[in-house]
Amino acid sequence: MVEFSMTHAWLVPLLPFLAFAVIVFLTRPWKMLSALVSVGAMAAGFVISAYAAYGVFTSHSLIEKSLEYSVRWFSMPGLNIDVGVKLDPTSAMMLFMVTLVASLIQIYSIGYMRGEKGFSTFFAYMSLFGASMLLLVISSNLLEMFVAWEGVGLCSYLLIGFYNHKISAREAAKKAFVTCRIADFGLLLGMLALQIIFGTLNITELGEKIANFELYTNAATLTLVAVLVFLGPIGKSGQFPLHVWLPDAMEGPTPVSALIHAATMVVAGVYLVGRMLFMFLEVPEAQQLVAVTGAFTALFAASIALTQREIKRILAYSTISQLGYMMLALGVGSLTASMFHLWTHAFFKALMFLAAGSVLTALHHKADIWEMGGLIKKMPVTGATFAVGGLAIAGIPPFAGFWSKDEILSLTLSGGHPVLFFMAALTAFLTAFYMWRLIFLAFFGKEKPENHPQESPPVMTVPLLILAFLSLVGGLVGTPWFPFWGEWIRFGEFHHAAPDYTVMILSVILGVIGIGLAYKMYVKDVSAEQRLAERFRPVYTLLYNKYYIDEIYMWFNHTLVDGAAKAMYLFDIYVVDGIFINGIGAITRDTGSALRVFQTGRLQNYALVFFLGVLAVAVILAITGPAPAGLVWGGVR
Amino acid sequence: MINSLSLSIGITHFLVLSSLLFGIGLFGALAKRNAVMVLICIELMLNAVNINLVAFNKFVTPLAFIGQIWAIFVITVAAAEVGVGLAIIIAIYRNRLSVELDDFDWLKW
Amino acid sequence: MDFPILSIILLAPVAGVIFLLFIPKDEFKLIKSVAAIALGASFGLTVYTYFAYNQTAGGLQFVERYPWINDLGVTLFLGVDGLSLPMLLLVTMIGFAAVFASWNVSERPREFMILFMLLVVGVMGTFVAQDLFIFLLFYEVVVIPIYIMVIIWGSSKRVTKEYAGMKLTIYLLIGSAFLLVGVIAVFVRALIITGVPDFSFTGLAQVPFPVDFQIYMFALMLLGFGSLLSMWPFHSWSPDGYAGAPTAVSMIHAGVLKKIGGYGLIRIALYVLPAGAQFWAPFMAVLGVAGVAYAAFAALAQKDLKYVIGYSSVSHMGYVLLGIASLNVIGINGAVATMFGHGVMAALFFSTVGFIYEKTHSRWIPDFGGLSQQVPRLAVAFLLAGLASLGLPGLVTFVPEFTTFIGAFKVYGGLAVVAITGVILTALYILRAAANTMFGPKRAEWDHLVDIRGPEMVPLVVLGVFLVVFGLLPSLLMDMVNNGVAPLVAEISDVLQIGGRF
Amino acid sequence: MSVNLSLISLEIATAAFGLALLVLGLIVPKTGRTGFGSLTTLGLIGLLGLSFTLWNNQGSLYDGIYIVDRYAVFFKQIFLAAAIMVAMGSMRYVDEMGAQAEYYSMLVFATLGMMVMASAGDFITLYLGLELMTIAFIILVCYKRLDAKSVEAGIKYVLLAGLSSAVLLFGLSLVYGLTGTVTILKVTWAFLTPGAFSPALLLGVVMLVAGLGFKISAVPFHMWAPDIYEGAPTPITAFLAAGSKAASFAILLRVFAAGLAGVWENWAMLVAILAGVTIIVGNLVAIPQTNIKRMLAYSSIAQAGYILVGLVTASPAGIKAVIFYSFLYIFATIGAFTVVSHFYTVTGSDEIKDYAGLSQRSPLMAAVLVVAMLSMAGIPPLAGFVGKFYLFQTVVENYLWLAFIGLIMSMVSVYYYLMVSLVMYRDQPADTTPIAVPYPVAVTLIVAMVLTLFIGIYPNPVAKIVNAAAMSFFMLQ
Repeated sequence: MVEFSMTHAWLVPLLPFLAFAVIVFLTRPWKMLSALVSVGAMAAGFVISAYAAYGVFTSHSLIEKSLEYSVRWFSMPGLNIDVGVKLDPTSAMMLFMVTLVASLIQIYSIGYMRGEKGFSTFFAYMSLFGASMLLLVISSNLLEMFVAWEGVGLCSYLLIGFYNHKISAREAAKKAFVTCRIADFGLLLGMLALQIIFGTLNITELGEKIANFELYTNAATLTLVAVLVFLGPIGKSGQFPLHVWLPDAMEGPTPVSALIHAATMVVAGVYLVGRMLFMFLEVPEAQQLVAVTGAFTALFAASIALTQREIKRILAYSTISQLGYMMLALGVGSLTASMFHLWTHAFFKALMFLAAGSVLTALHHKADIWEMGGLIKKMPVTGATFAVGGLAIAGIPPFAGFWSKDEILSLTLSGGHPVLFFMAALTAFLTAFYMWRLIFLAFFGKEKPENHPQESPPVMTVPLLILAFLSLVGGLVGTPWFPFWGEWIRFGEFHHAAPDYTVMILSVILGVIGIGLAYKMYVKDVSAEQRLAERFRPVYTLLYNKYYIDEIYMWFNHTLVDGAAKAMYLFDIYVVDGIFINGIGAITRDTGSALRVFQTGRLQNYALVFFLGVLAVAVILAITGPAPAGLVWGGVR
Repeated sequence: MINSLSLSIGITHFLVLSSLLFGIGLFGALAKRNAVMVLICIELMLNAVNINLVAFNKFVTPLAFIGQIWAIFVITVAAAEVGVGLAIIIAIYRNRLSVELDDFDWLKW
Repeated sequence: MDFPILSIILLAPVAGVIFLLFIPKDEFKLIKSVAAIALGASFGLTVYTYFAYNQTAGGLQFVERYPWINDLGVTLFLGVDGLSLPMLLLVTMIGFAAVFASWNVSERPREFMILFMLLVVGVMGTFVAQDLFIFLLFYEVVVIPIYIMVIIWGSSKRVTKEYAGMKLTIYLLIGSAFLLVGVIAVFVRALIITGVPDFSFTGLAQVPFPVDFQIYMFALMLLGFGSLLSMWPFHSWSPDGYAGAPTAVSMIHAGVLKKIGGYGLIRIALYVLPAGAQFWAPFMAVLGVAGVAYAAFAALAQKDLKYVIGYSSVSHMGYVLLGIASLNVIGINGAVATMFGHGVMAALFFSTVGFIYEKTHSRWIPDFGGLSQQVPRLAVAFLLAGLASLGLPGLVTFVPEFTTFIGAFKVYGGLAVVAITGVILTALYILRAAANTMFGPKRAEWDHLVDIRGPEMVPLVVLGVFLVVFGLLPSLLMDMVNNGVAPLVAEISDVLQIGGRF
Repeated sequence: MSVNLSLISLEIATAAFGLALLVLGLIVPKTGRTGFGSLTTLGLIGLLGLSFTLWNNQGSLYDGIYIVDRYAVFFKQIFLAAAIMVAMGSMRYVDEMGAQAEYYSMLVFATLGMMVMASAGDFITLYLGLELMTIAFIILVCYKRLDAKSVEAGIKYVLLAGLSSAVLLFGLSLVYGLTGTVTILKVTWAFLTPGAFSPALLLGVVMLVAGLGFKISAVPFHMWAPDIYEGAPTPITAFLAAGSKAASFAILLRVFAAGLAGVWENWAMLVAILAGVTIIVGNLVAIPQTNIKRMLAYSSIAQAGYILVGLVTASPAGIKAVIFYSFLYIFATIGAFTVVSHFYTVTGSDEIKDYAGLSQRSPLMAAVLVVAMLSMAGIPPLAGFVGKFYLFQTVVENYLWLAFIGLIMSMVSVYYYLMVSLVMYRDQPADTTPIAVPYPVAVTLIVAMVLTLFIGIYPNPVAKIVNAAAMSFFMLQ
C-alpha cells in the first residue's frame, strides 16, 4: 500500500477532480450524496497521502533526491513540457496537511452550508479547489504548477463569489482574480525567461542548471528573473502591496475562507518560493527582497489588524501577517522554518476560521466583534477551541505556533538581520494583542441581550476539536530538542541549531504582554480603545482604513485604466473609422457624384468632349508615343 | 513612293481643302443647334474624307482604285445614314414638336 | 487515398443546399434538420480525418489532385496537413454548432441555411485547397453570402446593419484586391523564372524569387491577409461587422474566417516569400503588439457585449500576428494553435451572446445583472468562454498563448512583454463584463427568461468539450500543428540562411 | 485568284436570313406575327451550328481583305450567341412594341455587321461592317418610336455615331494616304519602314483610336453610352453592350495588335492610360446612379476599360485575355439586362428602388442579376474573376499600377452592385405578387447564370478554345 501510494500520488489530486466532475454532471440534484462524494474523495486522498507521507518519511534517500515520474504533456522542437509528480518530504508533508485540513473543512461545511442554495455546487467547487491545490503541491514542472496555480485562482474566484448575487461578493471575487492575475503576469514572464534561458521548466532540472547558472546567463538577469517569479507569490500569498484581495475574500462562505487562508491558496505562494528556493539562494538581492517583503508585510498587516472590527477581517489580516513570517523565513534561507510555520499555521488558522464560522452561524452573520461578548458561556466548545488557536498564534508554549514562530525569530537573528528581527518580534507582540482583543471582546466580557447564540452541531464542532488538538501538538514535531522536522524538510545541509533560549523567552514574554495588554484594555476598562483612538486619531483612522491602499488602487483603476480605454475607443471611432475608413468612402462617393455632373444630356457637349478626347489622346501620344521629333518637323513629307 | 509625294504640290492642296472642309463640318456639328444642320455638317465631314480618299488614290496608289471604291462606299453609307437620321428627326419632331438639340436632354446624369 | 474524403466533406453541405432548394420554405424544422445533418456529416468526417491523419508520416495526406486549368497550371489540389487540419476541424465544428445557435431563426430560414452552408463550404475550401488559384476561388466565395446574411438577419445597434455589412464586405474586398495583385504578380514572375505555370503552394515555394520582389509582394499579401486578420490598424471592420451580423455569421467569421488571414500568411506569404517575411517580420510584430494592447483597452470601454468580444478578438489576433512574426517553429506553432483556440472560444462566446440577445433583445451590459440566477446554463457558457478568452490554463487557449509568448519573447523580448500585458487587460474586461452581466442582484424584468435547452445546448456542449479536452490534453492539438509547421519553417529557415533558393 | 466562297458562307446565310425575315414581315398577315421571335432564335441557332463548320476551314479572301481565321470565327460565334440570347430574351418585350419582323431582321443585320467586322482585313471592309452594324443599331435604338426617351436616344446615337465614323474615316483615309495601303497587315510594314512615321500619320492613328474608342465607349469617348443605353429598348441595350462592344474589340485588336504590331510599344502606354481612366470613371460614376439601366451602362463602360487592359501588351496572352473576357462578358451583360427588361415589361419601371423584394417575387431573376453583376465585378467563383485574372496577368510585370487600379476599382464596383442586392434581398416588396418568368426568358437567364458559374469554376474548356483562336490570330504574320 505504501509503495502503491508513492507511485500513484497523482491519484490524490485526481480523485477530488473526479468528484468535481461527478457532482457537476451527475449528483447535483442530491445534496447529501454530492457532499459525501466530495468528502469521500478528499478523505481517500488523505489516506493515500498519509501512506505516501509514511513512505517518504521513512526513506532518507528522498531528502536529497526526490521521487519523480512524469508523462509528456505537449512538446515541440525546443519546448518540452512533461507533467508529473515530484515527491519529497516537503510535498509529502503538504499533501498530508492539505488533504487533512481540507477533509476536516469539508466535513465542517456539511453542517455550515446546510440548507444553503447551491449546496452541491459548493462542494463541487471545494473539490476542484482541493484538486488544484494538490496538483500544485505535487507538480514536478513549473508550467504544471502554473496550471494548478491558476486553477486555484479560478476556484477562489468561484468560491469568493459564491454569493454572487451580492455586489460585494461579486466585486471581491473579481478583485481576487485580477489582483492575482497581475501577479501571475510576473510569474509568467519569469517562467518564459527560465524556459528560454535554461530550456526547461522541470523543477529538478532547473535546480541542477541554476546551481551553475553562469553557463547560461549572468547574475543580473537571473536576479531579474527571480524577482519576476517572486511577483507571483506576492499576489497569491497576499504580500504587500498585492494583499488587497485577501481581506475581501471574506465575502465567501466561511469554510472557503478557512480553506483559502489556512491550507490552500495563500500558502501556494510560499510553497512556490520554497520550491524555487535554490534560485533565490543563488541571487542574494532577490533573497533580500523576499525577506524584506515578508517582514514588512507581517508588521504592516498586524498593524491594520489592530483596529478592525469584523471578526473575519481581523483573521484575514492575521493571515497576511503570518504569511509574512513564512516569506521572511524563506528570505533568510530556511525552507525548514517557513514550511514548519506553514504547517502549524494551517492548523490554528483553519481552527480559528471554522470557530469564527460557527460564531457567525450562531449570531446570524453578525460579524462585528463589538456586538458580541460572553459567547463562551453559550458556545463552550467554539470558545475554547478558538482560545487554543489564539494561544497558538500568540506563540505561547507548548502550542504549535510557538515552536515555528520561535524558529523563524531565532533564524532571523542568527542570520544577521537585526532590523528584520525587530520587526518580526514587534509583529509577534501585536499578533498576540489583536488576536486576544478579538477573543476577549467576542467570548468574554458581558453578554449582549440581543444575541441568542447556540453551540453548533457536532458535525461542526468535531472538526474544531480535532484541529484544536493539532494546534496543540502540531508543533512538537519540530522542537529544538527533537528536530525531526528540520532533519527531513530542508534545503541544503541539515544543521541542528542549539536552542536559543533568549529568543525563546523573549517571544514568550512578548506574547504574554500582548495578551495581558489586551486583557487590560478589553476586559478591565472597555473604553480604553476609544481613548487611545481619540488621542491618536490620525493614526487610528489610517490604520482603520488600511492605509487607504484600496482607495489608491481604485483611483488608479478608474482614472488611468478606464481613461486610457475610453481614449482608445474614441480614437478608434473617430480617427481610425471616422477619418480613414468613412472618409475614404465618402471621397469615393462624392467623386462619383461630381463626375456625374459632366453628363449634361446635351448632345453637343458630348461631341465636344469627344473632340477634346481626340486632342488629349494626340497629346498623350506626342508625349509617350513615337518620335516626338516628328512633331517638330511637322507636315507631310 | 511616299517621298515622291513631297515633290508634287497638288496633294497638299487637296489635303488642306479637305482639312478645311472637315474643320467647317466639325465646327457646324458642334455649334449648330438644329438637328438637321448638324446632320448636314456631318455630311460635310464625310465629304472631306471623300476628297482625301480620291486625292490619295490619285497621288499615292494611281494604279489601284482603292480610294475611289472606298469613296463610293462612303457616299452610299452616308446616304443611308442621312436617311435614317432624317427619319429619326421627323419622329422626334412628332413627339417633342422641336428639332432643337438643346431640348433633348431628358436622358442625363 | 482512393476514397475522396475531402471532396465529400466539401460536398456534403452543397448537397444539403441542393436538397433545401426543393423543400417548401415553411418547413422550418425540416430545413434546420437538413442543414444540421449536412454539416454534421462534414463535422464527423473531419473528426475522423483528424484522427486518421498519420502523424509519423506527416506531410500532405488524403490528397486529391485533378488537372483544372492547364494554361495557368492550376490543379484542383486538395489535401490536408498539420496546418490545415485543425482549421478544417474548426470550420466544421463551428459550422455544425452555428446551425443550432441559429435554431430559432424564424425569418426566411431556408435562405438563411442555404447561404450559411455556402459560407461554410467556402471557408472549408480555403483550408483544404493546396493550389493558390483554388484557394482564391474559395477565399472570396464567402463574401457575398455574408453580406446578404448581415443585411437580412443582422441587427442594428451603434451602426446600422447595412453600414456594418457594407463595411465588412468592401473592407475585406479591398484588402483582397491587394492580395490579388500580389498573387498574380507572384504567379507571373514564377512563370517567367521557371517557364512552367504552376499554381500549387509547393510549386511556387520552389521558385527562387529575387529578394526585393519578395519584399514588395509580401507587403501586398500582408495587407490583404492582415486586413482579414483584423491586423491593427486595419481592424475597424471587425467590431462593427460582428455587432451587425447574425449569430451564426459572427461565429463563423470570428471563429474561422479571419483565421484564413493567419493561415494565408503562413501557408502562402511566409512559405512562398520567406525573404519578404524576414524583412517585414519586425513590422508585423509591432502591429501585432499594438493590436493587442490597443484593442484590449478599447474592449475595456465597451458597453455592448458583441463589441467587447469583437475588440477582444482583434486583440487576440495580435497574438497570432506576433507569433507569426517570430518566424520560429515555437512562435508559429503558437500562432496556429492560438487561432484554433480562439476560434472555439469566440464561437462559444458569440453563440452565448446570440442567445442572450435573442431572449432579451439587448446586448447592452448595463441592462443586465444577475442573469446567472435566471439562465444558469447561459451563465456557464458565458463564463467558460470568458475564462478561455483570458487564457485560463486547462482550457484550449492557454497552451497556445504560452507557446506564442515563448516564441515571441525569444525574438522580440521587451516588445513581447507589452503583448503579454494583454493577459491582465483581458482578465479585466472579461471579468467586468461577466460580473455586470451574469452576477450581482437579479433583475425582475428578466425573470421570464427560459434557459437554453434542447438543441440550443448543442453549441455549448460541442464547443465546450473541445474547449476543455484540447485544453487538458494540449498534445492533441500541438502535435498536429507542429507536424504541419515544423517542416515548413525548417524549409524557409534554411532558405533564409543561404539567402534565397539558388 | 480563286475565291473560296465557303469561307463566307456564314455571312451569306446570315444576310439571306435577315432579308427573309424582312420579306416574311411583309407577307405574313398582322395577326400571325408573334412567331418571329422563335423563328429568329431557331435561325440564329442554325447559323451558330453552321459557324462550327468554319472552325477548321480557314483562309483569307481577296488577298487579305477578308480574313476567316479561328479568331474571327470564334468572335462570330460570340455575336451569334449574344444575338440568340437577345432574341429569346426580348420576345415578351417586343410583343408590346408590334412590328416585330423589322426588329428581328435588324437584329440579324446588326449581327451580320459584327461578323464582317470580325473578319475585316482592310479598312474598307472594316468601315462597311462598322456602318452596317451601326445603322442597324440606330434603327433598333429608337425602335419604340412613340417613346420619347427611345427616340431621343436614337437621335443622339445617329448624330454622335455619324461624327465618330466621320472622324474614324478621316483617320483611316490619312493612314491609307500615308502608307499607300488599306490592308491592315500591310500597314504594319509601312510603319516599320524607317522615317515613314509622320505627325499626319500619328493624327490618323489618333483618329482611328477615337473612332474605335467611341464604339467600345472608352473614356473620354464614352459620353453617348449612358444616354443611349438608358433610352434604347433594354434588349437592344444588352446587344449594344455585349455584341457591338465585342465586335469593336475584335476589329480594335486587328488594327492595333496586328496592324501596329511592329511599333506597338509606342502605343502601349496610351492604351494603358485609356484603360485606367475608363475603369476609374466608369466605376465611380456608376455609384450614384438610381436607374439600373444607367448604372449598368456605366459599369459596362468600366468593363470596356478592363478589356482594354488586355490590349496593353498585345501579346498572345493579352489577345487571349481579351477574347476570353468578351466571351464571358456577354453572358453577364445579357443576363443582367434580360432581368431588367423583363422586370420592365412586368412593372414598367427601371428604378433600382422598385427592385425591392425581388428575391421573394422571383428568386431566379434576383439570383441571375446578382450573379451577373458579381461576375462583372470579378468575384470568384464567377467567370469574371478568371477573365480578370487573364487580363491583369498580362500587365503586372510592367504596368503594376494598372493592376492596382483595376482590381481596387473592381472591388469598389462591388459597392454599387451590392446596393442593388441590398434592395432586392433585404427590403419587403411593395406588392408581393410573384413575377412569372416566361419560358424563353427563363432559358436565357438560366443559360447566362449557369455559363457564368461554369466558366468561373471550370474555365479549362473555354480557355482551350480561346487559346486556339488567339494562336490563329498570330499565325497570319
